[in-house]
Amino acid sequence: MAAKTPLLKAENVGIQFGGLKALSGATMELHQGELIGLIGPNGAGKTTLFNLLTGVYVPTEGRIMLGGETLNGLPPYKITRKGISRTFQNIRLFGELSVLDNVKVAYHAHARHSMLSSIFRLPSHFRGEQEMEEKAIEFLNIFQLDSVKHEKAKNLPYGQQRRLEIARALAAQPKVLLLDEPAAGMNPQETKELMKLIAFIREWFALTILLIEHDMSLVMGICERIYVLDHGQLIAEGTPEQVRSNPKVIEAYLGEEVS
Amino acid sequence: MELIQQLVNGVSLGSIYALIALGYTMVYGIVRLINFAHGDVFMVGSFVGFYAVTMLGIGFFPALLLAMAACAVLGMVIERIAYKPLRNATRIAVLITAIGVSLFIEYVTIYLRGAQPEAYPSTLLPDRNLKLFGVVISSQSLFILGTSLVLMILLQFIVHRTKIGKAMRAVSHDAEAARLMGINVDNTISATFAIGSALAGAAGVIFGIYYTKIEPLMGILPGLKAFVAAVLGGIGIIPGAMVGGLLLGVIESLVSGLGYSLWRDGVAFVILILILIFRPAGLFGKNVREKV
Amino acid sequence: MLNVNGIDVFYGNIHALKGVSLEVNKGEIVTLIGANGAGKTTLLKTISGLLKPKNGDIVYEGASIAGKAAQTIVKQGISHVPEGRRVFANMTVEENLELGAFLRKDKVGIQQDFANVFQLFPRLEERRKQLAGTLSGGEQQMLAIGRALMARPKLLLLDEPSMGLAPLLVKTIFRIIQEINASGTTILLVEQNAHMALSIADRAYVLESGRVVLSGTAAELQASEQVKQAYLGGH
Amino acid sequence: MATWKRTRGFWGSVILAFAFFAVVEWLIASGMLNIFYVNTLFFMAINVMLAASLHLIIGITGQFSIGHAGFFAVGAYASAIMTMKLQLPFAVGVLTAGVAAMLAGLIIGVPSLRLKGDYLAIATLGFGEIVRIALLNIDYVGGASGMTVTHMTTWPWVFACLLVTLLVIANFTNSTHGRACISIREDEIAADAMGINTTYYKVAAFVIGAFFAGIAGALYAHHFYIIQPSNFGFLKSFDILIFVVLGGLGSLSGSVIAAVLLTIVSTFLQNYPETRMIIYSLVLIFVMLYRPTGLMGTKELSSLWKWRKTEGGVNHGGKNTVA
Amino acid sequence: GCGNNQQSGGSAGGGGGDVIKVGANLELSGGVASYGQSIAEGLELAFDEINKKGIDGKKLKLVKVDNKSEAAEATNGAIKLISQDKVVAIIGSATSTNTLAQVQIANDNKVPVITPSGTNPTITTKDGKVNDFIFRTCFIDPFQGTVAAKFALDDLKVKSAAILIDSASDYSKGLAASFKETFTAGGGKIVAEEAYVAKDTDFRATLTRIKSANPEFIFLPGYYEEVGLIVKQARELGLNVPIMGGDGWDSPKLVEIAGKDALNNTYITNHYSSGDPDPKIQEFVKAFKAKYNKAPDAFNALGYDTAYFLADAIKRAGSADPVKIKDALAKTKDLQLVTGIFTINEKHDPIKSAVILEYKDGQQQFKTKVNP
Ligand SMILES: Nc1ncnc2c1ncn2[C@@H]1O[C@H](COP(=O)(O)OP(=O)(O)OP(=O)(O)O)[C@@H](O)[C@H]1O
Ligand SMILES: Nc1ncnc2c1ncn2[C@@H]1O[C@H](COP(=O)(O)OP(=O)(O)OP(=O)(O)O)[C@@H](O)[C@H]1O
Ligand SMILES: [Mg+2]
Ligand SMILES: [Mg+2]
Repeated sequence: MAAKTPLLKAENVGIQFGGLKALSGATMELHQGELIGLIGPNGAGKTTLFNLLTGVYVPTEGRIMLGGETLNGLPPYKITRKGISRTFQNIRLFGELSVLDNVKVAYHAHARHSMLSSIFRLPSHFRGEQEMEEKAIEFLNIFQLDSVKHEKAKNLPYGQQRRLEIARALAAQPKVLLLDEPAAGMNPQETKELMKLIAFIREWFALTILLIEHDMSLVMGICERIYVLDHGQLIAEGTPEQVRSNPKVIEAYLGEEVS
Repeated sequence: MELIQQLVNGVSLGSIYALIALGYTMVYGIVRLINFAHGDVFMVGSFVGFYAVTMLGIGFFPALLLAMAACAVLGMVIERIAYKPLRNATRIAVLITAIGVSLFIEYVTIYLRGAQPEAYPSTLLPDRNLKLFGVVISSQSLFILGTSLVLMILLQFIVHRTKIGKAMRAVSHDAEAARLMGINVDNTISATFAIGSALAGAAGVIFGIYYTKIEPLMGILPGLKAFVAAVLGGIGIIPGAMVGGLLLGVIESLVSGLGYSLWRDGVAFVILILILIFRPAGLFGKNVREKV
Repeated sequence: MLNVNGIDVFYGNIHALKGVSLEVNKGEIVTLIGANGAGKTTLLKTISGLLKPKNGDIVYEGASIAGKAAQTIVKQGISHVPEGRRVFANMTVEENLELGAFLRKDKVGIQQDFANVFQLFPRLEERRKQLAGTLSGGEQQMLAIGRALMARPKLLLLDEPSMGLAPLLVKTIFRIIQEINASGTTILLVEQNAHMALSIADRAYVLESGRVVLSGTAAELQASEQVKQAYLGGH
Repeated sequence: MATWKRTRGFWGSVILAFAFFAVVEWLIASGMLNIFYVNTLFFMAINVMLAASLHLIIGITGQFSIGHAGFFAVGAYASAIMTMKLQLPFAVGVLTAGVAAMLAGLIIGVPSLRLKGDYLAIATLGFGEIVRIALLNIDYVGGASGMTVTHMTTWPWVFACLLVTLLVIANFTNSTHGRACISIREDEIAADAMGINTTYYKVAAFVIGAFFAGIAGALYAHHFYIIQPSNFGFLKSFDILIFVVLGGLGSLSGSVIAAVLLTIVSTFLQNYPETRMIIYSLVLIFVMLYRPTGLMGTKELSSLWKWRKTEGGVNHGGKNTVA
Repeated sequence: GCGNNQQSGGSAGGGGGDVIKVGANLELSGGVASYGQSIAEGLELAFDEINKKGIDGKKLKLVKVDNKSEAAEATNGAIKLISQDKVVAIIGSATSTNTLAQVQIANDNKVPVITPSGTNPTITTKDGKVNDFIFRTCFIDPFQGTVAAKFALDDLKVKSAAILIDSASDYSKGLAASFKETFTAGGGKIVAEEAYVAKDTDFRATLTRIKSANPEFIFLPGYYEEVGLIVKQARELGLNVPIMGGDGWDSPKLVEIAGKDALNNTYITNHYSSGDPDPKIQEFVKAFKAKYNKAPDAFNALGYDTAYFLADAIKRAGSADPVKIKDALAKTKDLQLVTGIFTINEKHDPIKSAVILEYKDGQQQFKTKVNP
């Protein structure tokens, strides 16, 4: 596996906010089809790394590459179109839009009908919208959200909002999916179901997934490899077993042994 | 010499803007409401002061205090009636009621007393012209500059150092969480309006003395300029309003002084837009990126 | 100490709490578990005065507090750590903590509590002057708890304090909750993390769709099949 | 066939609109509609166009713009220059108005890329004022005293422009492009992260909105005989803003209804010259107090109608909702 | 002006019955509301007086509309007055633009419009063609400017002048243009030409600029609201040269705003002086003070005169037919009004005499009378 060129690669990336080095010298590689975990104490810089990977912030050092192409400095929407899509730690749905429309928005970049065709209601508009609708419903079916597709997103219960965020991120048809604490606020039962869902979409869409999570049952349960951040630095990398027994990780993050 | 005179002119004009902008930015910063009625409260203050002087025959300081008190009450009443019911509405909805309130105050005033101007008695606060190397400085404009500086420091102190000020800021960021701290949100907002409006009232009286002429629509332009000054300095940042006001005054004077008086406001707005493009949160605003 | 008697709470037409009753005795840790949207947050908000019950009563230390203003309730010693942190984003960590002690006048005591909070959460001391809005999720949660402690409450309402926290911190927080409790503060704890919650609680209630469906000692509920199935991931 | 089904509502309203056109045309020709009503109707149509075009910018894309009178002024003057100075036909004037305003929209779209919320508001307000002050200082267009303009606005012109405005804005909104704009309004960071070119759509909203405000300007200039910079100040921008907010931010039909109602209210209040503005201000305050989300909220008229029609049947009512 | 003569107009046409409806399309709100309201006060006073006697047994009824100081609203107002209220004539508006917005409507519908204070020459005559139905009560500009220039050259004996105009006002521009022409033709030199925007309050920057040009005289054709402030600020900055303006200065408020001292050494051209012992004028001043408890200004007087101007024409027309009224208006000759004895010329502009007044300790002092 290591011989293949990585799909997504971060080389020594870092960023500074004022005097605070939120992240520095982070190097990681994601290969096609991997499911990788990113853990670390609160404030370690995990979300910040996501923000760098998706272009929300521009790294002050280092380089981010997707399949051989440098992403530094590209605006978020271009990065998404190149194949990285994400969810947010605090849910950021389009609250006033329906569930269906939330997903359609993410599919927008793949729509082929132009603004003029929509304004003049040309046949290509109807074809395009039809295709979008079908695609969007496909995604909603996978996430069992089709029954609420006309609800406003802001009116969904929390758990469904979390799932909708993932559905929406997938509708952008990414190669790499970044999930920021997808199980936050879920109870163990719901978390279990989420784990199954993540495993399923990875297979179904041939995705590469990087996820942040504090729920160790999830991280240790499904991730093949885990990166550990602390104080903006990578302190460990390895399989769940390796990470779990790494003294640095235990000290900084896990506390004593976890089950 | 002419340039220096123009700078002096600009600073004196700017201190007036600053004076109005202080109260504006205070309410603006705390309640996040573009209070378009602020200019009209300013106008009411001016008239209260005028009638107090001409009809009650009282002096400058009592009239000033009376105007401030009247405006404080007016501000609280406006807030209770027109803004409080909209606490949970969008900000833009409140902007519309603010425009409504502004029109209401203007035209009720016109209905009651007509649209004609009134002139402040010139004897209220004696004016002396100081001449320094051919540059004329009026003692009143020094007084205004001083007043706005003092008020700026006072406001800054209130908002950042006192308990009520902390409560104000807490309410401005998250009213519900503020209630959990034991803060009485309604009273805090009332206090904010009272202080901001009292400042507007004071500015109204001082404006009346300095420029003599007052009229029911006098609040519109200064209100707009104060809004601009507040944004220029950074919304809710009190020293920002001061600097924004002074800057605006100086720009206007220099443009007029170069013989482009008709382009004055236009140039001021061009500069405003340019400044905002380079500093999107105003001169003193920290451009805090939203944490994702 | 606290008695909730058959309260009904509505959001417009939505009937969020349907005749909920529970009690918290002095010195206890009582936990409230339930799925998303069960009404846990609603209950806490009603107790702390952010919402008004339509029917029923809430009695605290012998007097009714139902429908009273939030600041009155805070003054009587009930502090609420709201769901989703709700820190004052544009104020510094320090100012947030000061606001927690808004109703207190004892300067010495406040200073002491500052020290206590910084001892519990050293990270907050490091970030004293940082704006709370730029803290990470976990740091904000610490701040929210610290802020509530600054009021020196007799009864502390905690709404999902472990949400989004690193395992080490979750443990720390639960340990701190026990410490706070040991020092004499009664605690009503809302949690998704039923495992942990039940392990430190004396008694527990289970809320489902706005109704209390189960209650008992923490040990009883931990043993209950129903609870295991629904909330503990069915081991 | 399927296409027909989907566009049935659309063609239905177009046919209805043309019927309305014919009836009014006949009433005017037969003299049954006196000049007072015709005038009010034209004024209404112009206000509706202004409201609809600002709705696209604020209601749909969420860009807090309070300088709309600037685009309106650019359109009015551009068309007047074409017809009065260059003696070109009215059609050229109307088109030039749209294009000129569009260019202005492009210019003001640029600050919108860096500014948000109130900062954007003040920049757009400043832009509107800059336009007004520039016109004030250009002697070619009469400076402060303005330009007298021959009356050329006729009912067919008004109708055509209004129809095109509403159709284009409605069609734009009810497409993936409109949804992209709404997503920017809802959460710009998330929209960006979902692959929406937020820059492009923000500018597009300004450009399209400005285009129709410009067209409205052309109709206005050629209906009211004289144009003058002072009629395009920030208070005019507020008037337009009021239509949009009172109607319900995000609802096209709301903006239209509010523009129509407020024009009627304003016309009616001419009978009370002394208290006109007082009553008007009270109307504003009370509507907002009792309906803080505006008359229509974010709903559309069509969705209410559809909902009723399809009650019990398959629910596809969400399809046409704008927000 | 909180007049309460708002009655529901039930009668069919302005000419029917024993009331004759007259429209007033005025700036009662918006930027120049103070002008519109002043005119309305003058009108109402005059209508009260006229209705005491009636015109051939008929009474005049004033129907006011508010044009919000906007041209479009002025058009709307005129349309409403003509088609809904069926007035026989319209008085208004205060500003030239808002009057121009009514010209075509008036001509198309054959209803006369009289502006009390719209001074733009094109209102009555455009491209050499007279607008049949449009009249005005006020002076046209060139005359006042010419008089002022001659006075500056001959009486004040100044050689250089600065001009400061209100850029939004055709009136101000017109006066300035004719002043400049006469003044330079007479050997004077214009050393500075500056402008301001109506409703400004701070003119110090512009005045500083004028000061550095060192003029011996300042021509300031504007309205009293700004003029008062300009004179005050000019004196503060040490600009002590004579300042002169036109009838727009005339208001008791001017003295209060500028202050008595600052006003010394200033002059105006006007149609009348409220201090003039002429009984016609004194009666007006007295009646006005009785009704409104204040001294009249120029707009009050012009509004008042406009009502009499129209009433006179209605009487002479012997009918409430708008076209006949128009013809009678055009034939007005030697009508004695407050703002002068006037005759309507072939361009529908009044020919009035002018007076020059000087301010001394806040009082207008009569200097000379100039006939056209
Ligand atoms: N925009 C910003 N401005 C200033 N500091 C920031 C900003 N964004 C993040 N930080 C700081 O960077 C550090 C890393 O934050 P980040 O959100 O990446 O943490 P995290 O690892 O995701 O933590 P958590 O698990 O709690 O979400 C924190 O200390 C935070 O305060
Ligand atoms: N502001 C509101 N307006 C309308 N309905 C609301 C509001 N807040 C909550 N609800 C509804 O009330 C019910 C109870 O919500 P509550 O937030 O109390 O649940 P919870 O048990 O705290 O859930 P969670 O675990 O997600 O925090 C839910 O159905 C929710 O949708
Ligand atoms: Mg994070
Ligand atoms: Mg909750």
